[in-house]
Amino acid sequence: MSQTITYREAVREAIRKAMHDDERVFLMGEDVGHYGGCFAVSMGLLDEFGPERILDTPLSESGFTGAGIGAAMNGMRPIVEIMTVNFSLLALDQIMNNAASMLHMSGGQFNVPLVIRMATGGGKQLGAQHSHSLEGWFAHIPGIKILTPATVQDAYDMVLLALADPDPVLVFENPLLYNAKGELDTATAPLPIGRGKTMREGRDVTILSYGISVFKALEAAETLSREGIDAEVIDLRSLRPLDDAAIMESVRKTHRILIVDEGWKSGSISAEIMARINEQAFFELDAPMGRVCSAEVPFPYARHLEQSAMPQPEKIVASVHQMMEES
Amino acid sequence: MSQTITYREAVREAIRKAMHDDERVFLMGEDVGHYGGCFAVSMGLLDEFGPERILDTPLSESGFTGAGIGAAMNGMRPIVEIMTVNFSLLALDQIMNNAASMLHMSGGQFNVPLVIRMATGGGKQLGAQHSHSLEGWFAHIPGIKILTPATVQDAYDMVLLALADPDPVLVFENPLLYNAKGELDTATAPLPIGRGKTMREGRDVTILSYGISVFKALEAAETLSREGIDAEVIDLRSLRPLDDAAIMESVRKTHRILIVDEGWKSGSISAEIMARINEQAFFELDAPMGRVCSAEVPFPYARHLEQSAMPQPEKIVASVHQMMEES
Amino acid sequence: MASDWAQEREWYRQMVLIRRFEEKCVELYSYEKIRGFLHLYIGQEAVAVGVMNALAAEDGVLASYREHGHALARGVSAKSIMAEMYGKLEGCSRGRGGSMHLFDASSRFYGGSAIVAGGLPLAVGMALADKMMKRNRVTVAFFGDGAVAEGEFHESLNLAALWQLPILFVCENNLYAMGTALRYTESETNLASKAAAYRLSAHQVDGMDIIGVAKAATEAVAAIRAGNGPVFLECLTYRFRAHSMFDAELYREKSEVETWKHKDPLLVLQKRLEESGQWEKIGADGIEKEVAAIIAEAVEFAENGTLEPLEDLEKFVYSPEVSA
Amino acid sequence: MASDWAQEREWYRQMVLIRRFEEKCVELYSYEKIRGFLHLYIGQEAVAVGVMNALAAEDGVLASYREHGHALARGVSAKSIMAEMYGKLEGCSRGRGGSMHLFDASSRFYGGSAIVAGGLPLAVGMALADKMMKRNRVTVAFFGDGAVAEGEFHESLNLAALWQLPILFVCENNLYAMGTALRYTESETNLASKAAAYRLSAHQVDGMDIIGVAKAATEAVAAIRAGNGPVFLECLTYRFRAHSMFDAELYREKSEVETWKHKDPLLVLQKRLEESGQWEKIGADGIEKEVAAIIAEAVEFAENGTLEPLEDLEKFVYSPEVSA
Ligand SMILES: Cc1ncc(C[n+]2csc(CCOP(=O)(O)OP(=O)(O)O)c2C)c(N)n1
Ligand SMILES: Cc1ncc(C[n+]2csc(CCOP(=O)(O)OP(=O)(O)O)c2C)c(N)n1
Ligand SMILES: [Mg+2]
Ligand SMILES: [Mg+2]
Repeated sequence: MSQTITYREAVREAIRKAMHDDERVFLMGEDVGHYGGCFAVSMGLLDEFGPERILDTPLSESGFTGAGIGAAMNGMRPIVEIMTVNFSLLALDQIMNNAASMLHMSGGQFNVPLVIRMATGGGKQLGAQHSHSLEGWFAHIPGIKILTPATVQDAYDMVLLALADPDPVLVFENPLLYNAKGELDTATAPLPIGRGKTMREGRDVTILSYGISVFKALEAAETLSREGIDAEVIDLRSLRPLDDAAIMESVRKTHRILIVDEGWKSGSISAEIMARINEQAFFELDAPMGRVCSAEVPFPYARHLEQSAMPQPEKIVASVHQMMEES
Repeated sequence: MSQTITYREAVREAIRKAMHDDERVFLMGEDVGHYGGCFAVSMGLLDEFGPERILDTPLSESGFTGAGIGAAMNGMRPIVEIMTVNFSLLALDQIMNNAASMLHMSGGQFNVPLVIRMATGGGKQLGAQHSHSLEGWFAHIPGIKILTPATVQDAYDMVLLALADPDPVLVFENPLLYNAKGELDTATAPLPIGRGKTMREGRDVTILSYGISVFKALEAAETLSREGIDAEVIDLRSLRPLDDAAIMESVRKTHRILIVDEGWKSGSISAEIMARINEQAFFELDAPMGRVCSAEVPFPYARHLEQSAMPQPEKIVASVHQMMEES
Repeated sequence: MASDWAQEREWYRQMVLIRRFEEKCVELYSYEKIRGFLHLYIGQEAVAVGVMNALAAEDGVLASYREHGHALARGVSAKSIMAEMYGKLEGCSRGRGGSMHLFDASSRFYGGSAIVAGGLPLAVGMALADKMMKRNRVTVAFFGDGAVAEGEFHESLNLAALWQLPILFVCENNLYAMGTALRYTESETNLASKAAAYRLSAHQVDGMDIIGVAKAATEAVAAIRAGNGPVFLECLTYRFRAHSMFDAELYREKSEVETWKHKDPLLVLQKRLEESGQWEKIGADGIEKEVAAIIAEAVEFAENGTLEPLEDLEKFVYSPEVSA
Repeated sequence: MASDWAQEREWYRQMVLIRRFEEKCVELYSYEKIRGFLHLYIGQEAVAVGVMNALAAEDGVLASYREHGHALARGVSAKSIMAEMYGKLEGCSRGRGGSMHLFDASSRFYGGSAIVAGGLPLAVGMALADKMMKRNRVTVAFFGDGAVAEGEFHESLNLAALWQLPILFVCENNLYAMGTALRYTESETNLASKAAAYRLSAHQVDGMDIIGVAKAATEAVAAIRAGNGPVFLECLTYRFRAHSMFDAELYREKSEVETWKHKDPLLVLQKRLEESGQWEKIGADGIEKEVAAIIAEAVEFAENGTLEPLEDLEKFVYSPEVSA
């Protein structure tokens, strides 16, 4: 069964399917119900499932995220929606000290089958308190998994993969993708958590990326191909665990690596990927690895400033050029 | 003027000096007053300065950290003490969304001359909610600075450097160091923020570290020197900004780099340092860089497990051995 | 009160300024001159204007992301606010903040905060600083009914009451937090009585009636300045427009909005003035003209503004180096 | 009540068990058999024992880092708790949790939480799950007076009251949060009346008198099970020992501690039983012996326990792979 739908619809359909299939699944968060969902993802679900399973919460990120953990420990399969990643800072105590630690700290007794979805990323001119990309930063935390759907297929699959996982999974959706259309195949088994996906084969350089940056990488690859540079583009899909095998395989193939991520540069997931390649495939490298991240600034409102703070296809192309010169 | 005192006393003396010199300075946090300070750092200060300047706060990390930001914006020079880094997660909204963003977001109008001190690190068998090392993770955030005093001298200097800085500075103290004794020289100007310090010169390999790990690195260097391997040990001192110049200089000298930090490995500050060396001095490397970090687990209580989860001199030595073989 | 019509003319003028300014913003948003989120204050004008009226120049003000009205009432110029929303360097935050992050040091306007309740701890700290330094200043924090559920609200109220800080909490209860009605977010929907549990002085006032708001705020500020500790003022109000520009308003009935429009703060003040025979003196037409000129000037200023150079993107991540 | 001396014997026995168990812990701490933080419950035993008495096996319990008493009263074996504090694999958390993180799935004991107030949102979620699944279960959360200032307390109480969840909040008000007296942390020091502001049923009870605690808890649990929503029980109590093993107790007078020792829950129950002529029947000596044997057995069990192999350090960071 294949159909063309939007990324938003894909997330919604996955939630619907899960709620139909499993009475333990419910959705909880700010404005998921009566408002219709901050980005309209959950539009219509309140009517379909009722207020017992589509819970509008008060503004209390720590409280309802923690409630999600407790409900998960007590037999439910909650989906907690945090509107925007900057607000998730209010829930970090619950995420790190409880969700991520519970199973290990209890000696294996209490797992936390919780899904936390949130919006991430800049580009909407929302300023310094609504625009950051912290998914790579969250990937530092052992005990949780981090998924970053880029495609319509993954927007759907990842909700279900996350729900099927016995441990806490954070899914980061980029609102700029919600209107993107794509093919959804619900018949084939999804690519598991922890597996990257090659979006474009290439021989000269590998561009590793995830989320919305994948499309910028693909755009850059097109430009590069017109210049005769054949770039491979890999969608990492999951930031914790990372698909080391796929990464190293591509390093051994192209010997040049550029990583693109929308997080701030210092301490980015790009740095971690560089560290791993250094550790696992150092002698395969023909040139220093490169990264295109966001400028290390609280994101500004003005469009020209914000756009210049973010990774762009032109910067990716320029970084590849530089790398080709260096090797 | 030079004297031998403990790290704890050094922090206390710096606070005392600042409070005597500047009426805008005050200390605020849980149990800093009547209890005498969680780790006895502020013992006696309540008697000396009174409850108006040594403020015992309720348990409300977000509230009093935010209050520190507001007080700083309104002319004060607050020192906010957060007992332990795991609790700082409760204050992360204030730290990232307000303290770190305020100056940029307000177009340069409101700076935040705030100092936040907290205890970090494992090794005290306090389990998964009291033992982590998140300073490297905090270093991801633009707008704040991250200091990690290892020595008695820095324990003193860094409180004063942080207070003299116009922007928010987080100082991470390792409680296992509080009883350590060392020389304090209050006459010489301190090494500025952002400058690392070479603790041991060496030619064969560079060990980069900070905080308590510096001493583990020095211990490892002694062992290595008995084997004829001459290790250079650098105390990074500041994780944001990092002293890129000192790091690259040492890379150009030894061509082999090991980084030791007590944070979890994935997304560690070690990864960032590797990324920068890759970017700035790739062709100087004779071997893949190595890192010794903490195991990616919520820290366990049992001593043998906890110790095995943390960097140890033996692991540093073993990593250097491996590196020497690889090159 | 009734004798002082100059005062009331000024209130009316400020409320009209806010109303027309925001109406203009909607227009400019549709032309894509303004981007990002745009939260309109229309319907709630009496709160900001009434409260600001009670303040002195040295007092400090913090507000939320719905703060055009507060900024204007506090005296931040329409020009610099409009330029801000255009993303221009001449904006009150250099174009970096936009609608949600208006800042202005000269009028001690401390933002413009887009984390709900996130500004409250800051307000506590500002008041703490004033108390420590024995300055006779008041800090005012504006926030919505939605903020009351947040932990930061709780911690802030406790600290303020515990330390008896000179702070005025103004809760603008417009019945909804985005699309979630108060009854779905608070077990106790009387927010003033909830606040009173912190042992601070807490009052409820009709937020559509500027005379009542101004009176309550004046009394509150006087009590605070006299050293009696913090005050909580719940203003019962309503936003006439959608939460932001992306809101289908599925969560409330049109009839509810219409009912509240009968309590439009402009109408309420007009009626009050008509009753006391002063409406004519106010010169509403003149005000409209005056305001139209201010707005036109603001738009022109914003249009002619410049963009911050890209090289300055990283400026003010940290304070500029000061030569020692 | 007075007729049921078997019940009271059991309460006395449990309180003695907790008391002696912890006294043993202090000894073992000085021998460095136990490490990390060790927070003693001595003085507060009537609360845990009295409340647990009201629960059924299927109810859920969450506590703080001062939870030996709660674990024992809930029926977690002294052996597995002692082994836990020894850091042994046979401990109730495999030796990974230590004193602050006791967990036991079989008695539905959900920890052992060392972030003050951090367990409260979890308790809300557990109760929410029960309500959703229409299970007739109660969740009990124990916490101290210090937790009340935290934002997570506020958010949790509001959610519980708003959603009318089957949850019993037991606040053990021992007057201090570490070394900070309640009057320095709360603008309203009557915590039950503070909680009542969330529109839930809130009561204060003498936490040194197990008969009163048990009665209040039984009534509360009955009300909760009947579907009347959450209850908040403030138990006025006192810890006789230091906050943890690192505490010079500078913040309170010795005389205050002595005064409270007159209200020792063991003494209070003894007196009550003496008054009703039942004290002799209880057989206090026999209880001491019984308890001594349990503790000796626990220590032996812990001593003989094994250490988790180092290879297992990363086990349970994630759930074991389940073959599909
Ligand atoms: C911590 C946080 N959570 C969620 C949001 C998203 N959000 C923005 S406004 C809003 C509703 C706030 O309602 P209220 O406090 O009543 O203010 P109003 O918008 O009615 O003026 C929400 C949920 C946010 N900005 N910050
Ligand atoms: C969020 C957080 N902040 C600080 C601490 C350090 N701390 C541990 S216990 C404690 C006092 C708690 O007091 P209370 O809630 O009254 O419980 P009691 O110890 O009296 O049983 C503090 C400050 C902590 N564990 N968690
Ligand atoms: Mg509202
Ligand atoms: Mg207490």
